[in-house]
Amino acid sequence: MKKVLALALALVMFLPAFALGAAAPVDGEIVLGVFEPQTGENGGGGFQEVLGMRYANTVYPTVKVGDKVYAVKLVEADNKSDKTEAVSAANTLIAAGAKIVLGSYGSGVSIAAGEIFADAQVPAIAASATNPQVTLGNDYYFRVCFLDPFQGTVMANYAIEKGYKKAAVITQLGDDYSSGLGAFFLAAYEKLGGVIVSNEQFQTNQTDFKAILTNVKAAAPDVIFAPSSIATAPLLIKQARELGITAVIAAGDTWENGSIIDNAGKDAEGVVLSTFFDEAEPANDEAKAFIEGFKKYLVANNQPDVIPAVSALGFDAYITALAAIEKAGTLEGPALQQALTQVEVVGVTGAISFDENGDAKKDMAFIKTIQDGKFVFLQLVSVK
Amino acid sequence: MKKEMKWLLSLATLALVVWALTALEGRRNEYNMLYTVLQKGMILAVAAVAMNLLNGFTGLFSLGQAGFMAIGAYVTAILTIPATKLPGVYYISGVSQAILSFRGWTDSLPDWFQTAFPYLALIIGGLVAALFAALIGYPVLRLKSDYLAIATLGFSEIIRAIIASPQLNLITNGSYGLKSIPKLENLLVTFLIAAVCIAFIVLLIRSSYGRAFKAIREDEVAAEAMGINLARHKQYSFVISSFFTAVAGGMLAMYMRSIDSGTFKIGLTYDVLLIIVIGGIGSVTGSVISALLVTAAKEWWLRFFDQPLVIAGWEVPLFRTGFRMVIFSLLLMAVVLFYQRGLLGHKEFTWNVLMPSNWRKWLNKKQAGGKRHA
Amino acid sequence: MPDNILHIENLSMQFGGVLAVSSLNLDVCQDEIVALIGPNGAGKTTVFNMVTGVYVPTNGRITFKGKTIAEGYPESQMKKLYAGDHTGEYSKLISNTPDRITALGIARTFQNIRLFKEMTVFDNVLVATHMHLKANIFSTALGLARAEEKRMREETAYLINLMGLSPQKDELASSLPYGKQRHLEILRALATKPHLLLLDEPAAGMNPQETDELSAFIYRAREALKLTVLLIEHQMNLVMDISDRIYVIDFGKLIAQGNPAQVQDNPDVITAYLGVEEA
Amino acid sequence: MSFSTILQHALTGISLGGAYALIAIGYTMVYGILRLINFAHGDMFMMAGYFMIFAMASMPWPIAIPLVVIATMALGVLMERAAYAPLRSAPRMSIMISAIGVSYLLQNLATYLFTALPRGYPEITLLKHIFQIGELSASLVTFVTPVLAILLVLGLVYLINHSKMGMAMRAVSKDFETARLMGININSVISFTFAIGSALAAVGSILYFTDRMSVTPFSGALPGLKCFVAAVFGGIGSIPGAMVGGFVIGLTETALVALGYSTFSDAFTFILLIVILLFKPTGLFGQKTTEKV
Repeated sequence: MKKVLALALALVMFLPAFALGAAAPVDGEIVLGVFEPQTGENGGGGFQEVLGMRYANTVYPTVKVGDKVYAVKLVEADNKSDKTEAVSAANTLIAAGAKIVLGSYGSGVSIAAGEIFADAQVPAIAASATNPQVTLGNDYYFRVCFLDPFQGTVMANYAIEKGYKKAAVITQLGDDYSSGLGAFFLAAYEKLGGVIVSNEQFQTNQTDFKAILTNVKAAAPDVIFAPSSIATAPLLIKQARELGITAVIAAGDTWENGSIIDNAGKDAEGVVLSTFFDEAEPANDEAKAFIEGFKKYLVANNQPDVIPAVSALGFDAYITALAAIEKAGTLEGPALQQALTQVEVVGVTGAISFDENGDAKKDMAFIKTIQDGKFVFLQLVSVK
Repeated sequence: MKKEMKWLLSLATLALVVWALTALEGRRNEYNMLYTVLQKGMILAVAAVAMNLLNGFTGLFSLGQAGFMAIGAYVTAILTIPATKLPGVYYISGVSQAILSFRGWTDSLPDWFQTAFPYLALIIGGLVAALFAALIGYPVLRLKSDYLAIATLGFSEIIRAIIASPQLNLITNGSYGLKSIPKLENLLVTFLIAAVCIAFIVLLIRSSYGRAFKAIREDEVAAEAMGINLARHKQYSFVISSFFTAVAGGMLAMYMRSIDSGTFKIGLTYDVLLIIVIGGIGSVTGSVISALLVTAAKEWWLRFFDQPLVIAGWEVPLFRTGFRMVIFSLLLMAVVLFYQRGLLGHKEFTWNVLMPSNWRKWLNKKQAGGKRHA
Repeated sequence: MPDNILHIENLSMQFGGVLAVSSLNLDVCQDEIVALIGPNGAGKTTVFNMVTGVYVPTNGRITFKGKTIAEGYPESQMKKLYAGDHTGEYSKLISNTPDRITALGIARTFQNIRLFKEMTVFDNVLVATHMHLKANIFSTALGLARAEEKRMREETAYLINLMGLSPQKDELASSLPYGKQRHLEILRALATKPHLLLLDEPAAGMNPQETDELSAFIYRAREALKLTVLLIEHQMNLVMDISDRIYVIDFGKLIAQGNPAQVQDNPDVITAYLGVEEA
Repeated sequence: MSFSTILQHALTGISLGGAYALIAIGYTMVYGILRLINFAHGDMFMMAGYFMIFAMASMPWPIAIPLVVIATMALGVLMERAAYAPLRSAPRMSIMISAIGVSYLLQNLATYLFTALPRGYPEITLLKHIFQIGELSASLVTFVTPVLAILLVLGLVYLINHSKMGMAMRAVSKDFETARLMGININSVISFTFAIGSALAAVGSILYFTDRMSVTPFSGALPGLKCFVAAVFGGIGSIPGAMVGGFVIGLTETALVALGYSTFSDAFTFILLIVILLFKPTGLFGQKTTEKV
């Protein structure tokens, strides 16, 4: 009997193939995949990005393809900030019939899933994945934010300007974003004549940074550049202060997240970071409208009414996708991919058009610091 | 049931499967989920059967699977990533000249070689893993059950650390992982490779050596007294199992297209363990069936556990991210505690299943029912 | 003795402070059935374990067909003071793993039956022929050694038939009745083609009728396969019934030897058994 | 590396070692009695972390700590009763799989209930009080951990050598069956063992997490395995051994990270394990047991 059961179930595996039926959109609905981490170490940031997309979906619920109007449906798949999970998540989205995929927060998962989207000829638009590898050598991956080489240079410039001569770099092993950004900062900083006095790595899920911080302390840097997930950030900051390290702690875009202030408390004061967007300086009317509308949306979803940059990028990724669909006038993957290469959009984070790699041509970054438990705009840096 | 009848049934099934697979191939995008489940399931089936050879048939409780899969995956990946893409993959620290020139050479070889090379790479990966197995097997296999388990588990963690270490950036790309790994041509090929691997293991188990393995599982002292050289036979089982585990790892790399050391955490070993426990420790067919079922359930059928479920406006409680895995762990515990033989226990699936007489036998046995263990 | 195939001299085994076997001398000749008896804990099984390579003797030498298969001397392995005598006579440390011993032609059974429970009767015996397999693992797996496999199966079938177990050959070993399990274990030992067979309490826990079957069984085996047998046994009727010579040990020391009649009325033996022994 | 830096590292290592020691004892006791690697022990430790978070949310630490310890003990005993007791007679492999299953379950359960995002660990201001001694700087917990570990071990050793229950435990660990025949209630002894082990794990977790400030569903797994290695290193079944093992591993691990081999900090532990198993399988203080044929 047991065996019969086994056999039956084994056969069931095949049945869905003939039950599923054709997935072509006839009911005037098209699917956009949301490929974001909603759990795991990047769960927090991922969720903020998703909020931006959901909001965009409420603002622009439909899209014109040729002369037909389709309702846009967002299908979300959680990649758990894990490269292995990312592959299954990507497959789920393709199975769900996504025409274009948005995301992900965290470069590692985007890189991991890139090939899958390319195979299925489903274009993907990353919102805040800043690692070059996401789009490099993958025609189907685009991104609406700036890249780490740029971000690294920005922070290096800032550090030098401020007269920080000695820097320590702390990066997370196995995390493309952290290791990559760290490496780019290091290169730029040394090119600008700075000295890297200490270069430390820690492992994913490591929560005790005393040992590496002790080394950093011994090297006595002026600034510590520690790009990492918002999960590790507060621990790093607090333990650094606990060891009596007084150097300025700087990082990249991921750190613009309230949870850091909540968890690190007063230790977080003076942290410096670069980011994509600042609600104090709307780039254009689209941005103004977005800031107003989205603040309400945040409150409605009982979130703090501070607009995270990644939400803005999520919004931009969504409208870029729509623009591409309208431009292409069809839902065929290759056509959409072509359309994306030429599309030009006025996004809330500035004008968006893609270069040959599929990266948005952006050359502006906002530098912020934490002051009295708030993110405060410091300056606008642009590097040519 | 008649022999011819069985042959007929087997052939029919084979034909059906081949047909289904080719049919599926054409319409991949429509049935993407089924496609990926079958592919991944089959790959895990190889790993599961290999683990079963060791744990189920030789009675060596090893938890090194993830480590050997990692070796296989990385060797295969490094050998098959197109030379042109290598610089892009090793974008931070650059790629070792040795690899670059070697790959340049392989890419310059004629087409027939290019088509054969990925499979060759799988085998090479297996051989490398087998070598490692031989090296650590000699000392480690002397250990008793749970010490062996923890030692092999440790080994797989060591492998992972070595792979992720910045010192090896030029070869394994350290913490950045490898991508643009060519994919397995199609489903049929995947099944074919899996079938070959599993077939060999089955033949081995049925051979005199297989019997010796079982003897060791049943009673080491007696086995040794029957003139079976424990050290050598354990070594055989360990090395061969590792070889196929690594092949599975290589296939996994080709299926995922991008890997990093994180892919090969202890969790991966536990996933394979879950499969053989459910399928029945000591049953090959059990492992294969349960590999497909578990993968399907995990990736597909039970996904809805992770999404909030609303029936007629009423939101069902409990349903949110992570629920699926809770269900799975409960399932595992249930099998371990109440159903230790798993799907098939020591037995194998045969067409006799279809004979009512066997059901009756089975029922009677249930009534007699003393619980026995795999 | 001229044609002795097993020769044990001054054999001692010391566990910690306990001298389990103390300078034991013992010989087994071709085609003999020799019994080793004594009260529980007299050290009989320890002797078996030393012969079969499970333990390395603390002192003394074991030769099989003129070849030394085990030799030890106190200094080589124990820090603690050695309580036995004949020290300094031996200086070599020779030991073989059990499988080597079996390969040399000594097979054994166990006091507490050690069958391969989850395997069929046939496979239990068949697996014992594995040691004679020449072909390597790959050619065997790929079925290139069919001839050998066939031969092994024939031998197995022959043995099972000889000992009348064929009706149960496809049952699981664990499902056999107790007596049959004992038979099967002996059968399995025979499949390794031994010259010398060590039986450790083959009749333990058997009723008289089963015991008779057993002695008949042992006889048949010996006749059919030109066996020499050394057995440990408590059931005196069996011992007296089948053995040509008997060694009696107590507290690891040899207290008497000779043919059944001689041993039976040896006063030391009687004292050793009375009060101490329940069998 | 300047002297003060080395000292700072030493401090970190010792306090880490203290926490490890407390967990390792749990392993060594359970193994001593059941001959079972309680794979889930590390996850008990993780659970204790979450208990603390919730306890501290609503009550001051003097009440919270004993509560957490008790809750963890309860969980430990429950686990034993539910997952191990039914398998007393089952083959070794089934029991180990069951142990792995429990660990798998606890991790997934935690992920489900508390999400995989790290939870900030409540601060016990007293323990967090920071000392500045010249170059050195460390919080009180850094000093408390090793001291507490040693005290608890001494207490435990006394308990085992001088109490009735302790004697029973030693009896059971020597020979299961005989102990049962001697009228010792095996199950209660085992439960007691698990209770003690879990209690120590709870204390260990409080010290460990206070030092690290956050808990994730997986923060138990690796420390767990390391502490098992510590137990093996010290000689499985020997409590002082487990403690020594804990400190050794804590210190070496810190040293490795300090020298920039953080990738190998975990791997090293297992290398140590394999080396130990090969050259001195009984560990530092363990005694040999021979299998009867």
